[in-house]
Amino acid sequence: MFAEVLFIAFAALSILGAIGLILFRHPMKGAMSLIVTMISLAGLYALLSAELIFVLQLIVYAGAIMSLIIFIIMFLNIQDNDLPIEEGRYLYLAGGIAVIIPIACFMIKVVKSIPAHQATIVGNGFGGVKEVGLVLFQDWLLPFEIVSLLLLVALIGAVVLAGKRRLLK
Amino acid sequence: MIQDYLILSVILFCLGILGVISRRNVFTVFMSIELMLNAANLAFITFSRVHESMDGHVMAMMIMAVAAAEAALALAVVILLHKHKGKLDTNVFSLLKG
Amino acid sequence: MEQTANYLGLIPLLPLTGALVIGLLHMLTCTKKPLPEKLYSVLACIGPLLSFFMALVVLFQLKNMAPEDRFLSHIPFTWFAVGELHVDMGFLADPLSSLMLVFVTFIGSLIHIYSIGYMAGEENYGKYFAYLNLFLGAMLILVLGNGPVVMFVGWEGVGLCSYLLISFYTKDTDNVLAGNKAFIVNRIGDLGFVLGMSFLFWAIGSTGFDFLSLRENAHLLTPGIGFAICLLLFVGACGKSAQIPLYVWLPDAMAGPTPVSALIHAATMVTAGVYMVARFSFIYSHFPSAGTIIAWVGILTALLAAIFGMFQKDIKKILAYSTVSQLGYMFAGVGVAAYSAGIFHVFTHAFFKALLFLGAGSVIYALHHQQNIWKMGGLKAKMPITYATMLIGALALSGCPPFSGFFSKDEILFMALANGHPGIWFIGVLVAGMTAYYTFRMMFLVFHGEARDKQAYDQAHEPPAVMTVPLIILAAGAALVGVFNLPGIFGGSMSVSNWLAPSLVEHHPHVSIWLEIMAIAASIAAVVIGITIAYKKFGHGAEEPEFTGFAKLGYHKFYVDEIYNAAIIQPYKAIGSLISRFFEPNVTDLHVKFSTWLYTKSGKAFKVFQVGYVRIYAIYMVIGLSVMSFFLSQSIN
Amino acid sequence: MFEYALSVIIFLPILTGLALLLFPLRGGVARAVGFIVSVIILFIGIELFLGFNGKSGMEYTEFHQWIPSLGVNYALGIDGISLLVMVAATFLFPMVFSIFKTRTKGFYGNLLLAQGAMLGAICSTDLILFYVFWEIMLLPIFFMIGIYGGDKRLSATLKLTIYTIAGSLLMLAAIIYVGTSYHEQFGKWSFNIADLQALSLSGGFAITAFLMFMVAFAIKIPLFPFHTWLPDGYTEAPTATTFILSAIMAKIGVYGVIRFVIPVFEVEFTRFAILFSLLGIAGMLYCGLAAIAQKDIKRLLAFSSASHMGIIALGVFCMNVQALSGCLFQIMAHATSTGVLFLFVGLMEERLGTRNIDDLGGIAYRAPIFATFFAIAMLASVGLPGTSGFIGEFLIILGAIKFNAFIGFLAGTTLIIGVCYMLWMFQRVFFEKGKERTESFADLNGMEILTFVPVILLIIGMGIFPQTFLEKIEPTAQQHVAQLTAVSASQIADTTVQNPGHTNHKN
Repeated sequence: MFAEVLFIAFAALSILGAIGLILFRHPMKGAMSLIVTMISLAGLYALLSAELIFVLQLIVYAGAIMSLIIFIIMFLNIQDNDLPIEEGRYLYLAGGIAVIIPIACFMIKVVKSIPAHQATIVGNGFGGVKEVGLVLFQDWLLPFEIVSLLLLVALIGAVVLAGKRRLLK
Repeated sequence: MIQDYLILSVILFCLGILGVISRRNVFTVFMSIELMLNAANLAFITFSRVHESMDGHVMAMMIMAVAAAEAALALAVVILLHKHKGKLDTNVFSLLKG
Repeated sequence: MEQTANYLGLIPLLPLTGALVIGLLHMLTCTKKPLPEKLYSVLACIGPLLSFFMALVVLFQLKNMAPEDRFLSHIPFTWFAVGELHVDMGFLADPLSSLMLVFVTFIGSLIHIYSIGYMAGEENYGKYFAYLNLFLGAMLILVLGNGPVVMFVGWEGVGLCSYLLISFYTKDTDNVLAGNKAFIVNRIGDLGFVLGMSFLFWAIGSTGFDFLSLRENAHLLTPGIGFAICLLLFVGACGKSAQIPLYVWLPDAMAGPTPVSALIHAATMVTAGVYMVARFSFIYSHFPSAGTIIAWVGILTALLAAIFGMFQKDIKKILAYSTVSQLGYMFAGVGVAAYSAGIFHVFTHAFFKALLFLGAGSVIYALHHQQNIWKMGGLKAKMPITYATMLIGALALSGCPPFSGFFSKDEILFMALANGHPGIWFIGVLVAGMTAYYTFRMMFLVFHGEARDKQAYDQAHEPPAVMTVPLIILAAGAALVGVFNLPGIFGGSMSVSNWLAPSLVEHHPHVSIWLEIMAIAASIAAVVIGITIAYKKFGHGAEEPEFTGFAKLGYHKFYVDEIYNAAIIQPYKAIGSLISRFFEPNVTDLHVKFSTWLYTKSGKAFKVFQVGYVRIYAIYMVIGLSVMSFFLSQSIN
Repeated sequence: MFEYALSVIIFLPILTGLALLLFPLRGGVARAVGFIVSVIILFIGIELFLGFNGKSGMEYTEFHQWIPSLGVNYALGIDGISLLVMVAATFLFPMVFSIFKTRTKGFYGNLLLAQGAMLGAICSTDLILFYVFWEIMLLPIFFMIGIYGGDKRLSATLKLTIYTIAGSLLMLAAIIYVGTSYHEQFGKWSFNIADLQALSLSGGFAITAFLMFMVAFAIKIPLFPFHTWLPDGYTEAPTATTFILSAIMAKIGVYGVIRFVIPVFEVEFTRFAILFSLLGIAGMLYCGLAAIAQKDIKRLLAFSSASHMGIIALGVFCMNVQALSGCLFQIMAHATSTGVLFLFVGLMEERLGTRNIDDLGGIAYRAPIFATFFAIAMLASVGLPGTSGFIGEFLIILGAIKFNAFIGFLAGTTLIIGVCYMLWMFQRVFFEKGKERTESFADLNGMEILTFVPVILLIIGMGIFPQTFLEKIEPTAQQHVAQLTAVSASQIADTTVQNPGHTNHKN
């Protein structure tokens, strides 16, 4: 019962945050409302007894990635006149919703067709650091290493791209 | 119960799509993509819970790593864009015009 | 039954080998120092002479056999065989082909010898003899071929050589054009031949496509198809033998060297059509109506050519039209089913026409390539041998008894009358008179009267012996060969007709002797009238008249060449350029143009969607996804 | 010893060609290599021809599985139908290498590739394998015209390539249809032509598939009105390419019809034969007439080639053994006559730098050997008896007469039309007065004479001893025609059964 209330609250918050992201004109406000979504998602992860992911969501997503984004937004010192003038924004929104409804309907239909499944009580330590770590380093070792390579590449790429000072000269 | 989580994931994902296609601000578009990734993560975690297997968690971690890499690159591109064009408009990229 | 004679194939092979050897020698040396003429002369004459002796051997071998068994055949190999079609490269000597064989090789050899003198000092001496040998080889294949297809090899081969020799002096465009004309017109005829041959094959050829088998099966032909075959084959004969409407090439063919005109365009090749009709007598005799058409075409050609001949001024053109005219007689003969008479006329005509051409060649040679009879005159004194021999030839051509032409022509006319074609007979007699007129017009203008061109006259002289000896031999032949086929009324026994009988299918009608006498009298009268008029007008010298009215029309050959040019050649070219200038780029290429247009247009239409904004592409993607989801969600539940 | 001969003649040139393209070699070396390879293939080809016994049926077969799940096999073989095409493709290539010297190694590499692919298309007995080679064949042609062609080469090569690819795609669709219907009827996959013969197709799809096949082949042949790529393509292509286009590639189109269309679509083929034979005739007349108006000698020959292809194609549609054998024979004869004429024109262009008929004249006086050879090839091309051209044309006309007298008559006019433009051209180029340009025309040198003499001998030899060739192709042709006549006989039976029914209705 308590879990359900929590779920409804987190769900409402995350949806509100997402809507805010779409509607706010200034990216700063959008980023802030996205952070709300992130945090409520972290709460949902906790409800799903994914402890490690809950922590990672807070640290990596809400913490690192979002602060990076906000940092860049502030770094660029975005003024109102820097922002694109989006005259037909609401028109696009309306059109977008119309286009998306079939997709949403379809996916929801798919979801509904999944047999109802009441959450059972999971064993002790499900989603803990140790358990996930074991799975990660036993079954998923190679993909994990590849991901690390990916991060390295991204790092170098970012340095190269952002570091080019005289690109157009 | 499970379905509710999934439906939430669907809604968030659709809102992400909406953000990508209706906004021209680079940051908003970028953050909408992050939102879609998050929606996917939620679905992973949910299924992981249902099947009581932690492979979903691993997947979610990987997605986070990918998201981080993406963020690094995308933000670098945004900086370049701002530097050269002084704009944050996706419509600046119009070289594909036939 | 037929016997084999394994040397038959050698008869055409000898001249062909000669052609190959001479041709190669000439080809390899002509741009450097040419080989001596003597070498070529010797090489060139070996083949024809040997062939002539072998032809005599064939003749005597046949003579020693029973008349109905007079067939010698030689089949070296199967030429091609597909399905029911089986064609042997085979040779057949029967009385008909042996007769042709003997006189073709005989006259061919003589003309080779004559050419040694006539062509002396010419450029491309070797080429000339190579072509001449090639021609003889092809002609012998034509004569000896044991089936229509082998015959066709020779048929086309002589056409090719005719083309090569007409356009022998290739530097002059007119000559080459004359050659082209000859080849193309001949090809029109060949189309008829091929089609006729094909129909014949499908009708009765599947059990054997050689003359002997066809002859056995000829009665199986149905009337419609048989009639068509007759006419189609006759179209072939028209092309080769210069009958209406395909006669136009022959006068132009005089562009070649004169011995060539004598050999190919008078004595041998042009008579191939007559030979072919006679060869197919087993078919034609079943279809007298087709024969009637042939006879009428023939006699009308004779008339038309005689009209043209009366007004020409080029000595070779006069002879050319007389050839066309005589060929008309021959077709009239074979058309009224008097095959042996027709063939006999071929035989005699070969002698006197070759003689006349060679004589004309001597005159032309003596006058340094002057061919206009209005520039000649009085040559009798300067060139007695030529005059005497040509006079014999002229008398024979006019049909003056007792020269050979009289007997052969008269036989044809008499047979026409006897077989119930008085119209043909009447025109024939008329043409006989005209022939006498224009022949003697030529003789008087060239040899009698005063010299019109003093300078040329002074330099004129009798040609060397190598040229006069053939003239004398031919003159003897022209005068005497008539005795081979003396009809009963003159105490003969029609020996040529009897000799030919096994090869031909013909019936000799029996008519009263008075009719025969009447016919002969009419012919002689016509000839005498013709010669008299010619003597009156030209016997004492005359000046070149201005042609007016009908004469002008005749001189210009009724403008037939011009009409053909306007009605066929120009439209043909026009269609050609219309196609290549207009149809090809604009009409036929239309579907290509249309598809490129469609591509461009549709490309432009789709360009609208290519706005270039990434977001819009994302929208397309989502729209696609949405439509897909819509349909997928229909299939769920 | 000749177990793998077919694979060798296919892949030896392909591999050598690729090697030539990859390794940095000088043009002269590449030419020597290409010459040696093509001579090796020539000898194998002669050996194959002599060893072929012609008792109807495939010989020298090779069979390996390729894609077992789809029943696609690497199946090769030669029978009477492909024999002469194979012979043409093996015999004529060495000439190209020995005559033209001024090309780079890429050109020689592409030539070898083209030869290998063409031989592959000729020898394969599996539809898919055939299709693969059929498409590969186009690539070297594309490069050869596109890189080494004349001034307007780009549009010409694009037109040619897109045109033929469009046709090929139609064919691919039809191949898939044939394959799936085989699967439906027999429950297994196969694209082997021997299996496909058993198919019985009917209905609208079958007609569509048949027409798709025919369009693909008609473009390659080219059959009127799909010939419009030909004049441009032939004219702009370098002479060696024109030579292989006209001498071999066009023939593969005809060959494809006989090999793949007739056995599979007997019913449709008999039904549409009259239409296609009329197209053949129309093409012959149309291109023959267009030829007379050409100023460019190569273009004239291109039209002449198209005109002859019309007659060759007619031989296929007449559905009797004479026409079919004639057509197969003429494939080889045409390659040696018109194809060789293209080579002569190439030589002329190399020496004089022009192909314009108006600029030429009097070559015969300067170069009698050249003129004689040209004349012999030309006479073969107009079908003079005693040369190779006559046998084929005669057999085709003979067959056409049986098929339909009117078509036979029209086919016969090729005798006249061909001679008109050829003689006109010959007169203008070789006779008349010499022009300044032609004053210094050099006759064939020893090497060139050596190259052409075998072909000239072949032209005459094929005219005098055609039976050597015909006896090898006739049994297979016989078999093919027997199949068709069986079909048309049953059709006639059908109609006679139907007719009483019709009269009943009226009553």
